[in-house]
Amino acid sequence: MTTPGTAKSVHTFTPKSYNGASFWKAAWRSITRKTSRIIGFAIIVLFTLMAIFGPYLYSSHLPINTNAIYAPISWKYPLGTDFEGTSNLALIITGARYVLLAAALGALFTVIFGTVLGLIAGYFVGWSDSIIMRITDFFLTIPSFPLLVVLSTVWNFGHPLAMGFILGITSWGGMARAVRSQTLSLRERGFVEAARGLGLSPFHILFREILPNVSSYIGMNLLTSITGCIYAEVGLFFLGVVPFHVNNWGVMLNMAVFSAGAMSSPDALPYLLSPLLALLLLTLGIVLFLDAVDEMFNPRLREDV
Amino acid sequence: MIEIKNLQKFFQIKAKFSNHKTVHAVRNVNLAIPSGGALCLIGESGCGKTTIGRMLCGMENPSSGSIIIDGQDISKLKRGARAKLLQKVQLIHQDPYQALNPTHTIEQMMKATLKKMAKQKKKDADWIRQRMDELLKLVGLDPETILFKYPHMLSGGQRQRVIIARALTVEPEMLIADEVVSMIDVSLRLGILKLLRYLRERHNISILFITHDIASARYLGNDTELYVVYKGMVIERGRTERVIRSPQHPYTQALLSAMPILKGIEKPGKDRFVITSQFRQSEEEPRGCLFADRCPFKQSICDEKRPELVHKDDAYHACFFPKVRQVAAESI
Amino acid sequence: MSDTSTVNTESAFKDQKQKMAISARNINVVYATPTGDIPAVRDVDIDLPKGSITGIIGESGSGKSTLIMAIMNAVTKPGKITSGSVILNGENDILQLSSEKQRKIRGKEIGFVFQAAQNSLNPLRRIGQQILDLGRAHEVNDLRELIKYAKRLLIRLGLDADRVLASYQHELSGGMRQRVGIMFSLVLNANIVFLDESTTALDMLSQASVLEIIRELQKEKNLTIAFVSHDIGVIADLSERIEIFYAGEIVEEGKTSEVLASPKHPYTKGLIKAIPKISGDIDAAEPLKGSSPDYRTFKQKGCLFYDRCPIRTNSCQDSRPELNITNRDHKVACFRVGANDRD
Amino acid sequence: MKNFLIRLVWRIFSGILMVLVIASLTFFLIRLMPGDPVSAQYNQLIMQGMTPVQAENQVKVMYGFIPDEPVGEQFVNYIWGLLHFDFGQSISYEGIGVSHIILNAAPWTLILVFTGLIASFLVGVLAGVISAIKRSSPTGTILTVSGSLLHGVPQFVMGLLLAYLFTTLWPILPFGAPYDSSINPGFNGPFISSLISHAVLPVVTYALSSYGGWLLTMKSSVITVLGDDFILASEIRGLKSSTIIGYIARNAILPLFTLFTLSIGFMFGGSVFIENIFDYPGLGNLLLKSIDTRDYPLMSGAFLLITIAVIAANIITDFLYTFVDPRIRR
Repeated sequence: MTTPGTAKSVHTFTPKSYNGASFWKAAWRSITRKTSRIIGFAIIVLFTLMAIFGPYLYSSHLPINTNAIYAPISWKYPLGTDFEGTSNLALIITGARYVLLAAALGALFTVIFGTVLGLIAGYFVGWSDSIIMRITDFFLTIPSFPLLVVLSTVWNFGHPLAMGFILGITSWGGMARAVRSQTLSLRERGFVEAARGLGLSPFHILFREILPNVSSYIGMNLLTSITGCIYAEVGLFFLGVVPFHVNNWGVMLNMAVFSAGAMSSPDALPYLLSPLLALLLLTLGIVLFLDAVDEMFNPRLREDV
Repeated sequence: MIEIKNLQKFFQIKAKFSNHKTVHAVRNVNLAIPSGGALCLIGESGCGKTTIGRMLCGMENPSSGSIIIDGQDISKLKRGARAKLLQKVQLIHQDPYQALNPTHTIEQMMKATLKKMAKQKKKDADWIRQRMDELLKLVGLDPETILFKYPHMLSGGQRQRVIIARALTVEPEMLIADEVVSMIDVSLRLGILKLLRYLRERHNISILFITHDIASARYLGNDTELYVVYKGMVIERGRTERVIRSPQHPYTQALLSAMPILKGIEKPGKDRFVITSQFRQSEEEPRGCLFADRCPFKQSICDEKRPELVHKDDAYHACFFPKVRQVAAESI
Repeated sequence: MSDTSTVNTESAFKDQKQKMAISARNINVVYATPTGDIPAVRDVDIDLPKGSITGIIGESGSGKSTLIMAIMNAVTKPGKITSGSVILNGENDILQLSSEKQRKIRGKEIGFVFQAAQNSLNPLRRIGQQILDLGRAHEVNDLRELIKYAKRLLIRLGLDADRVLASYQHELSGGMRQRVGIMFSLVLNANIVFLDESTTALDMLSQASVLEIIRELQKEKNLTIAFVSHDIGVIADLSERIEIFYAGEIVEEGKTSEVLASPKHPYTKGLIKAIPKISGDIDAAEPLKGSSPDYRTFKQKGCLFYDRCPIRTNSCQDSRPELNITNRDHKVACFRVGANDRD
Repeated sequence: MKNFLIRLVWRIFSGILMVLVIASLTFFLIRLMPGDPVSAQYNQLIMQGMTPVQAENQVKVMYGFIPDEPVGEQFVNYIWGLLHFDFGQSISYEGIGVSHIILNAAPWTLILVFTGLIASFLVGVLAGVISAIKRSSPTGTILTVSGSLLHGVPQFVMGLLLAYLFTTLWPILPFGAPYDSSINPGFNGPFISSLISHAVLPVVTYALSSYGGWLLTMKSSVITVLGDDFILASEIRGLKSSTIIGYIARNAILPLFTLFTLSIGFMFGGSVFIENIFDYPGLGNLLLKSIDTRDYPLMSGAFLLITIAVIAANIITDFLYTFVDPRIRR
């Protein structure tokens, strides 16, 4: 990408047509611009790898070691052990898959529901707008977590997809409203009207003209709703309202606080803190990586780099 | 090429529970623009000139009256045919900063419509690139230094030229220029006006020029028509130079007198007068002449009856007591 | 500058000081940006004679608004005033005063009228309340009299005074907001008024009536007015003296009719030829070449008008032309003009 | 003023409508249960040797409706009951009306939520103003970073950490239960002091986990208002700096109202965790217990009351906003 405005370019200059490739190159450049963003990106990559390869690193039934109950942090047990002597680190790594997969799916559902409904409500103003907005207001007034707790009695959360779907269903309201208001303002902007005047199809206008202008908001929202979904599902497991099919961080927390009484005995601290640590580290990663996303999607920022 | 017959447009302002207020934005306007011709709509903001422009390019539907393009009344056509016909009329927006998608490069913008045109004309990618370069050069831009840029990297003038080039991709027969120079630097405005004039004379594209600045309307060529609009009604019309040099309607005269005088280059017209009363969006519809409440030459009849647009030698005016007054500034 | 002229200007300078409401000397304002400091206003000397209207014309981005902000010592971050002095009524230099003393001068001695488009009033308080705030800030003891005076001004400006005082800013049209702005600048009897692009956003008729009111008030109260605009028509119509601004510098100044009748600087000539006018032959008009100055042009060493100048020579690129007198008080900053035309 | 009242009536009406919609949703939700529990309970009683009539009354008492009645009829008298503020009978608390139970629990939740809300509001707004004014200095950046990080931490993580810190490591604060069971409740000194000391941890948890939101919004809104034209205009007119700060404060507070409505739902949502961790008998805790014991009337009652509180709070903040911003009041 030559720097703009260099009139005196020496070689015969064939204008580089804009293709996807340079988007990723520019995106990578905006990530590496600040060290804080690199750390954030590294944390996210670490957790994704943990989710994908975690279960393969350990045997399906983690080794129990009765004489190492609540062992202090050591090289053998980097995060100490739980009430059965299994290494907390192993529990964290194997438990990551369910949590992250469900959160990713949940965030995906939220973004897809929110964006599509927001775009439609914002662009095709009229009855479709009022209906969608009534539904959004409905979901927004209900406090989402109590709703989840109530739904937990009906829905079985065995598979991450089921958990993701429910998380998505209950949290797309805010997103839909924000995307709708942005679409409404973009709709009045000249370039949308010009596109209509030039006879471009509504599909082109919605997804080629309006969507790119909203994509930086969507990108950031995708990340924030991942953290939101993680906390919701870990919270559900922590409260114990959802049957424990597979081990994950929420289950660890629940066991630590309610059954293993970690709140009262100081030496059970590592068992309690390791899931909390994992959660906080992931939040830190996402928060740091967030402002890189804004720059990636906004050409105005990207070009001046 | 395009003709309007007593076009009407009124808006219902619905307050939730109180009464409805109807605002007459456009009051039976008639106009005809030959191909390659230019017609200027002059008036203050809120007088309905932009609404007329938006109705002509199909952005808004008239309340009554008909719009005839190439002999066909667009309201009687089916959606597809109507859209095809309306593509011959392209609107150029006032604000060049809003009219280009900030996330697309100039190349992407041009290709969006050219791909569609290429499909219709069964042409290949080379035709698209060749047509793109040709159009950008036509509007005075160098494709090499501009194609890969984003809109925020161009100046106001360059952006307005890109917008015109994009409008030309669908081979329109008419451009509606709605206040296209008001956001451009004063020293560069003439560049855009000369471009519009060039498109008229070389490419037979007719122009509907909407503005509040009479001076810029003169630079579209010598054979242009001038329509003065006040509160949605055409109150004077004729060839541009004639309306400027010998205006008949008091409102046109007030507009011309309000133009600032360039000391040292121009001297004020001898009958120049300034009206200080404020433009008030009157609650109820005035019975008589619309300009009555601000007209310094008003007489009693003006409050009772509303004058219609009448023909007098080669110009039209809507006033009971038309009197030519030398109000426009003359060069020293 | 030939040396004979400096002798007589010394004595002229002394009595001239009394006649000047504001005389600002080598004002420099710099905008700090990540890619280095950009000089927005460079070595500007400007005098506002008492009881006269001075027009400052310049295109968008030329730094004209920054200049009057600098005179008011109100340049906002990232801009900062790096040098200069502003002598008010021949006495103290505003820029060196303590912030409390400066606050007292603003509003009381110097009124400021903002662009019509800007919201220069607090959207959450009624106009009347904001006049009282202004009165309390300047220790006006009889606030009732202040409101009465404000009402008289509003009626003079053609507004329904009681309704305006009771309404909020969003309930006023652009034209009304502009007249309220003028009232605010005069209500404390300031005798120097700065108007920044005050008629740009107005319609033709309300612009004409606002200009008419400014003329009347100026004569009646013998105000010193500085009017900033990019619209040369408004400036030419209203002001007796004109300062032509380009890329942060004054390139030409003098009596308006004289400067417009026989412009010396190539930019002024080009500007007058390029403006759409109601009179004159339309084929003779030519737009200015090139594009208006941006942050890159400010960094050039030589004359900043170089890349758009029809009569440029390569010597114009070596150094920056100084503003010097061609005849009586008509000054121009160009190597190829009048006495010091080099080639 | 006329359409102001009309808007008020319209909002209350749509609020009630919303509650009824949610009520009917929870009603049908129970019907979706895998294996309708009502008839399961009925059959179980029959097996225990009760006559159908006895079993029917027993089930009616437990579930507040007769199992084999047509669903429509059940629905109608459920809604009719609701309108009379009768939420039916609880199952786990033999024979006590649901509305009675939830009304006892509601005050605890309201106290905690609103003190937490006000605490986080004050701390957040103050920190937001400071970090806006000193945004280039280190204090500004520390406040902002702490705000955004804390904002990311969920309530139950915050609750666990605080509970662990202040009860296990430095046991200076009591843990669990709203007050010392040894003291008899009444309007006397020790009871109130123990009430307060027990409430410190939950309120701090609420405050810390949401003050970040206030901080960031207040900071950005103060910065936008500082950049506004009328602030520069006031300075150029020579207004006193105290007046200008008053202008900034009033204009900067507006966007906080929208955040206020959003955070109410968030706070009530959090009550489920915090009351559970600190063992407070509020609505959230009640909701959880009712789910463990499959006490559906109590569950839908608790959930409904939480939603009513959220809707009521939204309506109130909506109208506070019209007093603050004249542009809406037209």
